[in-house]
Amino acid sequence: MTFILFFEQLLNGMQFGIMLFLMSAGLTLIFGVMGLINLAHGSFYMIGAFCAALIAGLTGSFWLALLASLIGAAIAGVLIEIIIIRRLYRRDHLDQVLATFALILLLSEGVRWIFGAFPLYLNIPNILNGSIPLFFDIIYSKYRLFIILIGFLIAAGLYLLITKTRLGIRIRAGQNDRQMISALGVDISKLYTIVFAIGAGLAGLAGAMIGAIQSVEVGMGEPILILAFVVIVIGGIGSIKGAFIGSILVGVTDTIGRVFLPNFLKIFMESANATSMGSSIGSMLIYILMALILIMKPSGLFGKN
Amino acid sequence: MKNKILNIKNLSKSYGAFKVTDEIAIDLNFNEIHALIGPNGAGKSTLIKQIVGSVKHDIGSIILDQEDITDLTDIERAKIGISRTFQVSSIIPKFSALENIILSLLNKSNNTFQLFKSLKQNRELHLKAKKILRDIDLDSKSDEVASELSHGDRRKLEVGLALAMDPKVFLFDEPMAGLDEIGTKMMIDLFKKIKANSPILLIEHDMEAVFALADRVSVIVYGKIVATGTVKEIKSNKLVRDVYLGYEI
Amino acid sequence: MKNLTTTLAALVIMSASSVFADGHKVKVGMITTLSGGGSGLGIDVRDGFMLAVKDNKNITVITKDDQRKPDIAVQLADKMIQSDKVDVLTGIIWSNLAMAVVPATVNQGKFYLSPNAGPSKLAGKGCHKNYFNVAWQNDNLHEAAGGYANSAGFKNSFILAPNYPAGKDALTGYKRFFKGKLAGEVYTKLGQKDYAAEIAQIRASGADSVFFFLPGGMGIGFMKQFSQSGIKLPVVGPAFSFDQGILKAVGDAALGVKNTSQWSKDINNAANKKFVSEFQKEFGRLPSLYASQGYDTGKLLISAMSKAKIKDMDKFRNELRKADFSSTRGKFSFDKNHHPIQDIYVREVIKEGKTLTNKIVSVGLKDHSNVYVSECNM
Amino acid sequence: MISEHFFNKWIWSLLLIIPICGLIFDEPYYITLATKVIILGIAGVGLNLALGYCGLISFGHAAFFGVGGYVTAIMSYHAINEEILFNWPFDIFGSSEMLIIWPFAIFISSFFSLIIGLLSLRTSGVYFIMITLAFAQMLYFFSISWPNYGGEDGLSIYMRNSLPMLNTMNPLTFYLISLSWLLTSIYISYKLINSPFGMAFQAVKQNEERVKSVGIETFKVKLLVFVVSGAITGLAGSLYTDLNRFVSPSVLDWQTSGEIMVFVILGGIARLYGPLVGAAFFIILEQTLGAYTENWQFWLGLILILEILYARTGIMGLFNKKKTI
Repeated sequence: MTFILFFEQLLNGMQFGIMLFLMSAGLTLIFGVMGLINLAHGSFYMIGAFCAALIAGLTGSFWLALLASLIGAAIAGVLIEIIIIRRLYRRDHLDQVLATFALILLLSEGVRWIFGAFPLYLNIPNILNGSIPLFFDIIYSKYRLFIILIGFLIAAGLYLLITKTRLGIRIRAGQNDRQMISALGVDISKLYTIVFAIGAGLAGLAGAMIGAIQSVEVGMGEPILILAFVVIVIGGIGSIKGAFIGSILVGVTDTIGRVFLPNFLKIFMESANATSMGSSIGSMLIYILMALILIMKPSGLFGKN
Repeated sequence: MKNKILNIKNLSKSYGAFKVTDEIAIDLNFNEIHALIGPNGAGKSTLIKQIVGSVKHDIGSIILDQEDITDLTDIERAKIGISRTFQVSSIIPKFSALENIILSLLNKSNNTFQLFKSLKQNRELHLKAKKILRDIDLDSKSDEVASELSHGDRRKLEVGLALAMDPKVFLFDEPMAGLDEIGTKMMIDLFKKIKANSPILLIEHDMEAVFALADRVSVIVYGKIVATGTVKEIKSNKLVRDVYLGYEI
Repeated sequence: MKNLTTTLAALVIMSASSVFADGHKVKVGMITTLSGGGSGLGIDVRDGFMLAVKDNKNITVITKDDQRKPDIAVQLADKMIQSDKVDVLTGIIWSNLAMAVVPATVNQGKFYLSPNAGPSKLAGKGCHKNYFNVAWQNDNLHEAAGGYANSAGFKNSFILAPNYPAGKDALTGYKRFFKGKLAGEVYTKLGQKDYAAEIAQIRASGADSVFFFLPGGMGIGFMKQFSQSGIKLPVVGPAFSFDQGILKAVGDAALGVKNTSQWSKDINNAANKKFVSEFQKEFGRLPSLYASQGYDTGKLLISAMSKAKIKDMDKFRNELRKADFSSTRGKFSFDKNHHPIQDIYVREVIKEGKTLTNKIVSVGLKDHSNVYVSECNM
Repeated sequence: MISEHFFNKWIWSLLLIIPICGLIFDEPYYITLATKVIILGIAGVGLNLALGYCGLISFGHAAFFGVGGYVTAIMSYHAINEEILFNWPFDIFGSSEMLIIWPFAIFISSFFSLIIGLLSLRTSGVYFIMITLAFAQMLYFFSISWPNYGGEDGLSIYMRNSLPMLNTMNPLTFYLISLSWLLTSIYISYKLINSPFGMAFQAVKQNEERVKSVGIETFKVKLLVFVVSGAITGLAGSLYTDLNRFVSPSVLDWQTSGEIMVFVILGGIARLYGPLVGAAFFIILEQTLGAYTENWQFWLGLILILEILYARTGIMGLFNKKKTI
């Protein structure tokens, strides 16, 4: 196992983590500000990817497609927030889990109705195709570097938004004390709609960026949704910082574990068993990580008690 | 020392630089009502929380009936014999008044893990609970759902929950807040009656009640006990007068 | 009350009519995946089958969606056998659903014709006289890929598949025929879509070729990412990741990839030409591998019906075993364990105008059967 | 207004009428379908104890359903193949006798709920929801990639396990077996919620802090409820394997957890018959919508959302306005 391979896998883990962050940032914001558990967050990931595939098909431009994913998912977010979600803020977690579970069924099947059952085509632009050499003979995919870059830019943007802008102040106030901000005369339902739209838009963008290298299909959002939940629970629900660190942690653990566990086990057992056993444990690894962290810190790494 | 049921030494707790309780020493004799007074935010409720164990103190020790309970959890302390009321009524909202009291009886009667015996047929628990409801003057409302009781009745139910535990000491956090005259009178009589069995550490803003009830009074300010003494001593203490400027003592 | 009597009367007549029905009629239960992930495959099998039996008045088909859930599939099979009184079941796409439905069906004395899944257990020890597979034994296409790798001169393959039984069968099948060394053997998580880690391993492994079996969305992701990585190794795989329904989503990344299949739309025989043109006319899209399998299943059923009554199970079974129908694949017969003996082709992904599709480049394995025949006591 | 008590009688008459109708009209499938409703209802009765009565929102009950199901299939599989199940600490053989399988399924799913409960109950709120989900996911991925018992393909046992003197393959017989387990599990729940212990765990749902302060060890209370809940759901899993003569990782899927939750809430939480009514409603919706459209999940989602937004008390709540805990 060479250093180069290890470093490349670290980068892969980072890239995966950054994508998870785009999903989990919205999820954790929505929970922090509105107190809502949104299982349907993965549906915005899917909606974003489908919007992108649609626009890419019509215009041929990847960049317009990315923009469409952000806007399309945000608009879907606004509509769904106004029609359904805002009636759930005052409900207990149970109602929220169930209503958003139902929303997954509705949105997935709705998208399938419109776009059909086969996966759609979405690909990356030529300019990002291929790999470039980094230092130490490491060759790395341009597109994945692009994803890492965009992810960090968005993380920085979110940080500025929350610490430096009026909207950010209101969001933080909302996280600390819901009564207070309505007392301050902030139009709270507008604030909630905006926060929800931001979350949905980010998820949609993630869906389009990932859809371009994976596949754009119905049901693509749920696996990543569960991972995003793992992330925000590890990081501490409501904490953007926690979501960021949790994302990277989950991304790197998953990637590194998947690759190195089978090799590690080969020291102890014969090769075929090690490969099979290693990938079995590898697929359970992040859940084991989450359970361990919660057992030691029941409110996650950066959660309020 | 033998005559002290509860003895607290050097109890301190701080959040960062802010000391909520600062080297508090306070004790409770048998047959006694010891009142704790002080302005809002002085640390009275935090002290109660530390004694019952729901907030962990930093240093200091708590001795209950010759036994060091400093390292016990809140539930273990409650089982051994510390019972409390909450400053803001804390009851089981969808249970009736009677059921609330029965819940509180479960621990002493060792019934918590009776899985298949019908509760309705447990006459003993019902009789005990009825008696306590009479003591707190709620027997006429025993079947009313707790969340629909009036504020005063909920305060009484709080005290009833504490009584049902038959503890070694009571910690009452403003039990008379919001009670009418008749209610207050009932409480005063009740407290006088029960202190012989289990002494009371009483936090109360109603000074008339405090002076009518307390055998000793401690004054707490900014997390420190500034004076302890009989009602008479406290009334004449200059420091206390300064602190309670505006209060009529 | 009057309503109830009428309903009762109607029911009596209905059940009576099924008893006295013409012995040439056959009721088919089709359980396939029509909603949720992978429904594209089920829809193709159904459409292919329906196209084959369209003009046959003696066949009634009841179609139900299994949602790709094995428990639902078994319950539907029970319903069709117990309530609808079907004679033949078909339609299952996935091996894990087949493992649930096939035993339940044949144990209740009904025929099962598999249009897609062919798990090894049902070909070997678990074979049954009433179970016929019209598609392939699961290992077949992978074995052909291994055979092709030899003839292409590959010496050092990197192979990967998801960590589940069909994935293990795939790699075993490839290794059974491939004579070179393995540069790496990786099992990925089922449902995994990101293969950055595996592609990095491929790059570092020094392999001269890549074989993969990643059905559905997994394969789309792998092919795109592999092509973007700039690694210029030849790729081989079974047809599943390069078939008509999915090629559009993979895009140009698939161009030039060799894949193995028992069917291709350019197989030159009359039955196939008729099938391709009729399918296009009927459904407005190019047929897929799955559609051809559904179609062949329908034609097989019709061939047996024309010679035997379904109530005479032994005779009907014999007629099925003869496989006396013109398959879209050309030569087709059943081996002793009721799995196909057929040619497996090597295809290449090409572009016809703007549409991605496949053309045959060679025959990978001729008259190929499967290794489980000897384990089957029938 | 029909009272809940009256409604419950209706439920019981229906449970007896349905199989008779199935026999008369020679539609054994409807008996099988009703059996499915009953088994899923049992799973819901199990979850209802933890979720409805004790406020433990478990998003991982598929774990226990699946463990019960796998125990059943594995024991039966070893009996069919005449292989030994364990040879340590002593030889244990498989069995295809339900009377032997049930205690094992119950015991092993309680063991899993004990371990998962011990670790999960340290957390609360959303964290509890998610950690229970995480444990179920662990088992799910394990079952997929563990080759011995079929992995993703699942495990087929061909014939239902047997009970002395009964033909369990007969739909009606198996229906009645399941029905008696439903009766038993509802009876156990009824006894529990009316016992002193039941008072304690229902109080925990409403005000845990208060329950602690009266000296009740709430952790133990919650753990015990969780274990009983897991055991009942595990038994349902065992019956479900026998219903299908098959088990596969899909029973451990997170959507299974979600669906069991849907039964409980659709029917009305903390109501004895709620989960059964919820399961019945769900299956009927699935069957009738599925007959009309391939996109039935769209309409199912819509109906569920409307139900949660506008009929919060669940179906049982429509018949009884009395508040539950």
